[in-house]
Parts: sequence; structure tokens; C-alpha cells
Amino acid sequence: MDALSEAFRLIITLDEDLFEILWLSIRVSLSALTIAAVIGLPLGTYLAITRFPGRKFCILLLNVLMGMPPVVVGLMVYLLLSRAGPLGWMGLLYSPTAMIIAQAVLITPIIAALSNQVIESLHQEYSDTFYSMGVTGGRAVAAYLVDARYALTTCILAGFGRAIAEVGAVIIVGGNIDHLTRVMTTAIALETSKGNLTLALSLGAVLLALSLLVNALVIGVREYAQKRQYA
Amino acid sequence: MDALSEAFRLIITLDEDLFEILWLSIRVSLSALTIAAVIGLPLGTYLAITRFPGRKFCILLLNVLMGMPPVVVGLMVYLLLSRAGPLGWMGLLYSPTAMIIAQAVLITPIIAALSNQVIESLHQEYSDTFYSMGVTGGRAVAAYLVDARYALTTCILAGFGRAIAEVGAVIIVGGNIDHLTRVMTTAIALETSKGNLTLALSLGAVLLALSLLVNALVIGVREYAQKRQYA
Amino acid sequence: QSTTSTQNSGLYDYLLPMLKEDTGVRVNVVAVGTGQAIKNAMRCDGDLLLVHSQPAEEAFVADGYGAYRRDLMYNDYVIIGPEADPANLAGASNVTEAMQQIKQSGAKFASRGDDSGTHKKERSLWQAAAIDSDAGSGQWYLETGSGMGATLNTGVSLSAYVLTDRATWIKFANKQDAIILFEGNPALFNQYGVTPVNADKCPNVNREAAEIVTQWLASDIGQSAIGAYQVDGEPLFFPNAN
Amino acid sequence: MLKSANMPNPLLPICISGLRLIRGDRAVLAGVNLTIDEPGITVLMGPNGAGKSLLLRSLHGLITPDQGRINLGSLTVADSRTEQAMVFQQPVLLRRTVLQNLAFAAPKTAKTDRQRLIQALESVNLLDRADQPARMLSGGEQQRLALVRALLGEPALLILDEATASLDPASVLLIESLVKTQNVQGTKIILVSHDQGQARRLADEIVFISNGQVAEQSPADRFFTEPRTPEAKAYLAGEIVV
Amino acid sequence: MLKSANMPNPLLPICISGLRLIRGDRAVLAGVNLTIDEPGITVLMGPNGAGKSLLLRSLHGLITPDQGRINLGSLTVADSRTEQAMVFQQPVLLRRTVLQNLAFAAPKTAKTDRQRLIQALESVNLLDRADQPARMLSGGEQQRLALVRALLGEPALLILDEATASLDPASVLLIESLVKTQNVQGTKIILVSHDQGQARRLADEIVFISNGQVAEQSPADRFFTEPRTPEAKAYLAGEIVV
Ligand SMILES: Nc1ncnc2c1ncn2[C@@H]1O[C@H](COP(=O)(O)OP(=O)(O)OP(=O)(O)O)[C@@H](O)[C@H]1O
Ligand SMILES: Nc1ncnc2c1ncn2[C@@H]1O[C@H](COP(=O)(O)OP(=O)(O)OP(=O)(O)O)[C@@H](O)[C@H]1O
Ligand SMILES: [Mg+2]
Ligand SMILES: [Mg+2]
Repeated sequence: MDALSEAFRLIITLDEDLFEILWLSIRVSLSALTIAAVIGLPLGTYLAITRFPGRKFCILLLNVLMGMPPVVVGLMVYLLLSRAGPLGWMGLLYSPTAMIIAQAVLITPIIAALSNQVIESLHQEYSDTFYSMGVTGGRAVAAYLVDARYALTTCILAGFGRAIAEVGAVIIVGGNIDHLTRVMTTAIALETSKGNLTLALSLGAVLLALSLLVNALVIGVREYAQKRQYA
Repeated sequence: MDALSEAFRLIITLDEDLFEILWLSIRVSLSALTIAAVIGLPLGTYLAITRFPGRKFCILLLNVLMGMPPVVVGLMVYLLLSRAGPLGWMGLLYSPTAMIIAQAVLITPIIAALSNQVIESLHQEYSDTFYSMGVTGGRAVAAYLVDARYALTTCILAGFGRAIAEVGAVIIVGGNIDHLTRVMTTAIALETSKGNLTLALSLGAVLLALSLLVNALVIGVREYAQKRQYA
Repeated sequence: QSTTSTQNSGLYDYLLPMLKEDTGVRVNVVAVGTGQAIKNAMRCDGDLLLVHSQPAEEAFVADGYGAYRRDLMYNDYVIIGPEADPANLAGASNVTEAMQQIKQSGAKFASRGDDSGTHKKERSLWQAAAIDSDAGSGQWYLETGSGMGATLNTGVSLSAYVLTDRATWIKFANKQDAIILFEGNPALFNQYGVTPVNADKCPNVNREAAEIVTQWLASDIGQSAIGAYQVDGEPLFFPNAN
Repeated sequence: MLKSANMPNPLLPICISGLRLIRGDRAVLAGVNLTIDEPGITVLMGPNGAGKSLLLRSLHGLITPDQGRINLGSLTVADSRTEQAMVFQQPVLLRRTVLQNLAFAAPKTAKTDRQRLIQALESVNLLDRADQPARMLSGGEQQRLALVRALLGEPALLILDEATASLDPASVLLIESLVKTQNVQGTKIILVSHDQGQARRLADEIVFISNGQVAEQSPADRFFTEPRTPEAKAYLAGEIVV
Repeated sequence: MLKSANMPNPLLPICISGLRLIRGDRAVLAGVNLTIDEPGITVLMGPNGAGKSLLLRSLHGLITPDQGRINLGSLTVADSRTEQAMVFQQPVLLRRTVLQNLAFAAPKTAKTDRQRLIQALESVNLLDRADQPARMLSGGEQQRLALVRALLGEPALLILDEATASLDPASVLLIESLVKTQNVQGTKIILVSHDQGQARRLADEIVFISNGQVAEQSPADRFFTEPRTPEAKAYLAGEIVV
């Protein structure tokens, strides 16, 4: 209860620090989500509708990568971007960009694996017809993505949920540096480590409220579009 | 590369500490997964096939909870189980049980939301027939779960991936105590903070190998059963 | 159970088996920052506190949460930084001067920013040097809001200066091109203490075990064991139980 | 030409009044008024898209009409649900074997009565397919399975939506005789068919639907010899009516 | 009774030899040998589950047979794919509007040619449904849309699997005339039908399938007047053959 009222206070007093952190959280998560969706959705679809040797293995790999520990992803991106690493010259470590990269790496397999599942079942229905019409490759992928768009929103929301809630990877590559790379989750971890559990929980409540907003928005738009279409 | 050979060395020398940690990771994640599946699958199914006011809101809530930061879940379970908390008398804090509880809280919404999506599309096909046959309530839920079992494995694997990879919640309620509550992810975090990046990565590789094993097993069984059925 | 950030130094891995052998008590370590450790203990989630922020510990005892506090051992803080040493710390004669040189050189400084003992120490140093570090937060003053190890990872990677306890630094494996640039100043003295949690406030506390552990740590055996702990040929902690 | 039945059918008469259903911006059912008190077989005919399926789905409770009321005997649609069964234009079978599909539909008490299921399968010549995945059956086989599944519950009203559309001539006759027997045993049958031969063989009464309305309701013999509406005349002659 | 065509059809003759297909432990196609050089309309008849759909699916390339070969003219099944079109027993429409379904199937160059799509819709009386979600069409309307979609690509071979099973009499005649016109323009037609009236009206040649094999192949007039095999006799008489 304390946490909720504290969260409320933070929001209505328009606490400047809070908004800076919140905005960075949104920016990083949405950027990563965009990258992950642009790669993951076609990838998952492609794997659902084409048959080639090694396909099963690719799907297996996606499922495994879904279970990739954020800390490990963070470490790998860290090593890649650190001054001694191959991309060190870009000087990206401990920047929002680094966090976006790490999160994109983390979420892409999730979106790919989940969309693979969704498209797989649509494919059971469409495959014969598409084969007959000679629809293959990019056209087929596009058609599946369009026709499954409502079901795919859940995959995307799952990816968003993972991104916005994630702390292990962003703290390693971002460093939780105040006014630079501090996001909601790393701030929560910090307050926890300071023992400010109430503040930590209230930040959590704010983050959940954000999540609620985004989800309500997406689901609302989906429902509206669906209704218009089948009215 | 160092990390991989180190991982290899750890495994073939049957490093005892490693196996203790690995085993705890498996035990905690699978227990949490079992709880989450037992609650989440019927819940997701029920929400997919019944119509009542507030149903949309429940689904929205599940989607939001999918994006619940592990740290926040950890904190809440911590407050619940701490000696000063309501369940403090059970003395569960800093025990594997506490970790299982936290992870179950974390994964249940994921499994529920994803299975909801899967069942929703099966429901489009079955609903009229089930209505006509008067199949409702528990029987309908059971029938949907049985008939969608192959598609549901992906939801379960997503939950497992999340559980096995998760660090934020288990470190708060488990405390990363050596020989008691240290799991793979918290060990990785510890080695990272010690600056032992190679060791951390090699632990990550071992964890991924475990993930690979579990996924291969599940998907293998699924393929086999599917093939037998439609041969 | 006990809490502190001495874990990274490896001291516990060395000490606890000896303790178990001598007293039969098995200790579970929950390693978090001093701030969180104290607050956890205030919720009765712990039997024994082993941290390094004397004023906070004394307040803990004064408020009735702790039974009493004993000095246990000390080590010292050092400032590490890139070998090139752009702020020329090697040439600083005292800490205050060192801090001022860092600020003036435009180099980066990575702070833990987590209310830990180390962080509190560092803030007092800035204050002594009359520098408002918060004004540069996010530019040259980087508050990582993390533990010592993570802060070192960040600092080393960014060629920043970092104030760290010697024990953690010696054990730290990801040093890259960073070295100790400033050390041995009396102002950088770091005292650790043990505080058993007060059984009056927390009835569930494992009082006897906490007492046994405290006694053992302060005993000659415990003290010499602490003194004998070395990494890379260097002692990390210096026993000074009272 | 009334069929013999031991008791009057509790779902008769079926009264539909002022039924309207809007889809998109079109009234796909535009005020249907229909009373069926004939206990025999009622055949619904009418062009594609006339609204036959929607009418039957409303009657079965799958669709809630925008306006109008439906009563079956003294019951509402909802109350009569367990007394009704329906076979759809495109049968939906569970992802299970043929036998399991039947077992799932069987009333709980009869679940273990394997003998009865075997008999049911035999009655539609599907016994040798019993352990095959139901969704791998040929189109005609699926229709037969769906029918026998619907009959298991011994409904008082059986609704068939083009249930024999893709059956071979022998299966058509088989199903027709099954349906007739069921009707003799007291089940009211309402079916949709575009097959005039079938309608002639089965119907006691014809209801002709056109443009979301009942255009004509006549005893079967009269409908085919002297249809009263121009729509029905054109339909029977195979002329295009939109 | 050869139809006029400007050029010989490149997919003729269709040669199927030794085609075997095992499903479960049953040979659902048990060595089919069939040569079709008739450029007119070939109608496949046979009991439910005889293997008609599987044979057509093999011909279309949707199923790879376990044994045997199929050649169309000088082409293999794979090479002839773009020349073929098929309308399935249960039409599958995209989750889009009627018009978008057509547009999706149209060859890329004709994509923008809305006029042509409108004409096509008109030819099957679906113009007023153009902007409706396709999956909400009535059963018969879906069949008509699927057919016109298949015709868009101007295939050299059109395969129809019970494409008129749920059409009203007028639509049946409409489709039949469309199919005939298409055949006159040079498209080879192979269709499955259980409707003997339709077979008589359309067929130049009848292939009778039974138990996964070709039982009889005759010119249409001969088949109906004097079927040579007992299976065909029984089928036409509506007797049950399993
Ligand atoms: N959701 C919807 N939106 C728009 N139109 C709809 C919708 N659902 C049904 N329709 C239209 O309602 C009309 C009646 O459909 P219905 O399925 O009842 O026809 P029918 O008489 O059974 O035809 P058929 O003999 O082809 O099965 C059709 O023209 C169909 O396109
Ligand atoms: N995967 C499978 N496993 C077992 N049997 C199968 C499988 N697929 C098809 N069959 C069987 O093959 C037989 C032939 O099926 P097919 O669909 O070709 O029949 P058809 O001649 O088209 O019948 P209809 O007139 O009813 O459409 C059927 O008995 C069907 O049950
Ligand atoms: Mg219909
Ligand atoms: Mg067929």
C-alpha cells in the first residue's frame, strides 16, 4: 500500500528523474522491440512455411535461445562492444544503443519462436491453397503475416513484456549510469540494493502501469480493427 | 572460445560444485514450471473459450503480468516470506522453495497468456461444434488442452526458457547462498561481478547446453508422437 | 545468516570451512551492499551483520536492532584508473588533491551510487574536496548504482577512475589496463564490524549461533585466520578485533 | 403423411417470428416468420446465400438474432439446447481418432459402452476406419461421422445443413434411410438440401427461403408440382435468381 | 466428341503409372494406372474414400506418392505447377474481403487491373459481396469464389474436387457453363462429382475409381448406358459397396 501511494505521489508530482528514467525505458524497449519484430516475425514465419533440411533444428535453436539468460546475452554484447572487442571502436558500450542491441538479441528469438507457432497453425489451413496458387517465398511470408496479424500481437506483447521487464542484460551493457543509461528495472534493482524496498516497489508499480497502458492500447486497437472488419 | 573450452572442461571433469548448482537450477525451474503449467494452462484455456464480462480485462491483465519485472516479483515474494511478513513464520526465505514460488509467480502469466492465444484459434474452429454437443466448462477445457497439446509445448518451452534464464527474482528471494540457493544464473551474475567474465560465459554455455537438451527432448517427443499419430 | 560485500574477495570461501570445523556452525552468506544488508537485517532476515559503515552500524545498534557491535578487521580503499593516468594521481600528495585532480582533468569517475559503505566513503571524500559531484552526474561522474564488481567492470571499460576496497580489487579478474594509482592514505582506512541481530526485536533469530560466530571471529584463531588470508601473495584484511 | 411417434415431440411446434439478423449493412435475415408443426421431415430449400444456414444456426442457438423470437414447444432456444443436435455444412472433427470422436460426443453414462459406439460406426460403414485420425477421412466419410455423432445423443430435433452434399449415391441413400428411421422414432428433422431428388424422397414439407425471408411453405408434393412463388419456380428450373 | 482448341494442350496426355500411396497401414492408392489424352472434360466418379481426392492431389503435386510416376505432356508434376489450378472440396479463403482474395490470386501484372477482377466476380454473381469478409460467405458463395479464383490464372489444367457439391441448381448450371467455356478455350478439365446428372451433362470421359484403383475408364455415354464393372454398376444404382 505504501508502495502504491508512493508510486502515485511520484507520478503526480511529475518527478523529473522518474520521467527521464521512464522515457529511457520506453525508448530502449520499443527500439529493441522494433528491431526484434522486423527480424523475428519474418524469420518465424519463414521457418513455419518452408521445408528444408535443418529447419527443425533452427526451430529448436530458437526455442533454446528463448531460454538464453539475459546475463549471458549481456556479457556477450559487452565483450563485443568493449574496447578490446571487435566492435569496440564504435564506443557504444554503456550507451542506450548498447542496451537496445542487447535487448534486441534477447527478444528476437522469443518473437520468432512464438510467431513460428502462430503461423504454423495458419499454415495448416493455407498451405495447400498457397501451393496451388504458386504463392511462395516473400509473398507467402507477407500474406501470412498480414492474415495472422491479430494473433501475432500476443507474440509482440510477450516480447515487449520481456524487454520492459528485463534487467540482467541492460545492467551489464548499460551500466545503470545515472542520467545516462538508468532505466526503470535497473533503478528498481538499485533501490532494492539500497534497501529502499518501498521505493523499489513503487517504481515497479509505475512500470506495471506503463505496461498496462501499452497493452491496453495495443489490445484496444486490435479489438477495434477486428470488430470493424467482421461487423 | 576460451569460454567454450572452459565450459567443456567443467563438464567433463564433472565438477562437483557445478553439478550441484546445475541440479538446483533444474529442480527449481521444473518445479516452478509444473506449478505454472497446472495453473496457467487451464486458466488461459478457460479465458479463451468462455465469455463473461471482464474477460477481456483478465486477458489484458495476463499480458501485463507477462511484462512484470522479475525484480518486482522477487521483492513481493520477499516481503511475503520475510520473517516480518505474513508468511514469515514458515521460514521459507532464502530457500529453494522461495525461489520456486517466485518463479512460479513469474511464469504463470506467461504460460496463461500464450496458451490463451493458442486455444483461441482452435476455439474458432471448435466452438460451434462444442456448443452443439453441449460441451462446456471443465470438459471443454480438458478437450482443448488435449487437442492443442502439440502447439502448447511451445508455450511451455517459453515458460521453461524464462524460468531457467531468470536471475532477478531468484537472487532476491534465494540470496545466492553457496550450497543452498545458488543456481546457474546467480552464479553467472556473481562471477561477472568478480570480473571472471570467461568463467561467467562458460557457465552460460553450460546453461544453454542444458536448455538445448531439454528443448531437444521435448520437441523430439512431440515430433515422434505426432508422426505416430498421423503416419 | 550474515551479510556483506566481502564475498567477492573470497574471504568467506576461505574462512567458513574453518569456522565450521571449529564450532560446527554452518553459515549461509547473503552478499548484498551494506545498505541493503542493514535494511534486510532490520526485517529480521538475518542473524549476523558483517558490514563496513561504522555510523550506520552504530545507529542499527542504537535503534535496538543490533545487540552490540564489534570491530572485526580493516582493509583500505584504493583509487584505480587507467595506466595512462590522465589526472596524474600518482603525483597527488593526499586524497583531497587526488579528487580535485580527477575533476579538473576531465577524466571520468565511476561511483557505485548505491549507498553502500564504499559509496558513503567516496561521497565524504568529494565533500572534503569541496566538489559537487552530483552536478556532473551522467557526464563525468557516473553513478552505476551497482555492486563493487559491476562498478569496476564499468569503470575499467570506460577508462574511468574508481574508488574500491583493496580486497575486491585484488581478486577482481577483469582489470584490463587499470592499475592502482592512489593508495596508502590514512583517510582511506576501511573498518569492518560484526553485529549480531538483537533477539529482543527478532525472536526468530538464531542467537546462539550468531554469538558463537561472533566470538570465533574475534577470537585469536579467527583473527589470525583473517590475517593469514592472502591473494596473489598480498593480505587482504587486517584483523583488529576489540 | 404424419409419421408415427409414441409421444408428441416436446419441441413442436417451432415458432419463429419477426427474426431479423443484420450482418455488415445487410439484413441477411429480413423478418422471418415461420411455424413448423409438422412432426415429419422439413426440407429448407433456396438459393446460395438466401439465409438458410443462418436461420438454422439461430434456431440452434449459435447466433443471437437482432430482433424476433424463437420458441420450440414451450421452450426457448437456450432451454432446448440439450434436445437439439446439428450437423454442419462443413463438419468439424476433433484432432483424434474416429472412435475417440464418437466417444467424446457420447453422453457420459454411455462412455464405457464401447459396443454402442461400434454399432454406431457400423451403421455408417466406418467401422474399419475406427482407429484412424478423423481429420484424415475423405470428405464423404467425415460427413457420415458427423451425422452419426449427432445421432448419439438421441435428440428430439435434428438439424442437417447439406449433410449429404459430398456423399456417394450409396451413402446418400444410407443416410436418408438413417434419417427416416430416426424421424419415425420421433425425432423432428429439419434439413437443407439443394438436391431436388433428395427433397422429393425425404420431405414431408418444404420451406423455401429467398433473400432472407420465407417465400413459400408447402407440403412437399404440392411444392414440386405447383410452386406458388416465382422465386421457387425459377429455383426449381435452375434459373438464376439473385 | 473432341472440343475445339487453337493449340494442343501442352499438359496432355496425362500419364499416371503404378501410383501407390500408403497411409497408416493401408494402400489408399493401390497402383493407379491411368492415361488421359482426351482434351475434353474427364469426370472422376467412385465411392467415398475410393481415393479420388488423393489421386487429384498427387496429380497437382500436393502429395508425393510412395511409388509410381506422373507425367503431364512432357512435363513432370513440379514443372507443370504453374499451368495447373485446383479447386478443393472444402474451399480455403484468406481472412480478407472477397475482392482482396481475388486480387491476391491474380498474376502480378494484372494486380492493378481491377476491372478484370470485377468482371470475374460478376461472372459468378458475387459482385455485391465484393467488400465482405470472404470467410463469412455462405457455403455456396465460397465455392463460387474459389472457382473464379482458380480460373484467374488461365490454367492449362483445371482440377475440380466436388466444386459444385453445395451449390443451388442455378449456380450449378452457371458453374457448369463456365467450366465448359473454359474447356472450349483449351483448358483441360478433370473433376470429381457424385452427381450423375452433372456427370452426364459435362463428361466426355468417365474414370471410375474404386478401392484405390482405376476400375473403369470409358467414354461418358457408354459408361452410363453399359458400365462394364460390377462396382460401377452398383455405384450407379446406389448400392453400398465398401
Ligand atoms: N458476418 C457477415 N457479414 C456479412 N455478411 C454475412 C455475414 N455472415 C453471413 N453473411 C451473409 O449472409 C448470407 C446468408 O448466409 P447463409 O450462410 O445463411 O446462406 P445459405 O442460405 O446457407 O447459403 P448456402 O446454400 O450457400 O449454404 C450470405 O450472403 C452471407 O454472405
Ligand atoms: N493420413 C491418412 N491416414 C490414414 N488414412 C488416410 C489418410 N489420408 C487419407 N486416408 C484415407 O484414404 C482414403 C481415400 O481418401 P480420399 O479423400 O481420396 O477419398 P475420396 O475418393 O476423395 O472420397 P470422397 O468422395 O468422400 O471425397 C480414405 O478412406 C481416407 O480415410
Ligand atoms: Mg448454408
Ligand atoms: Mg474427396
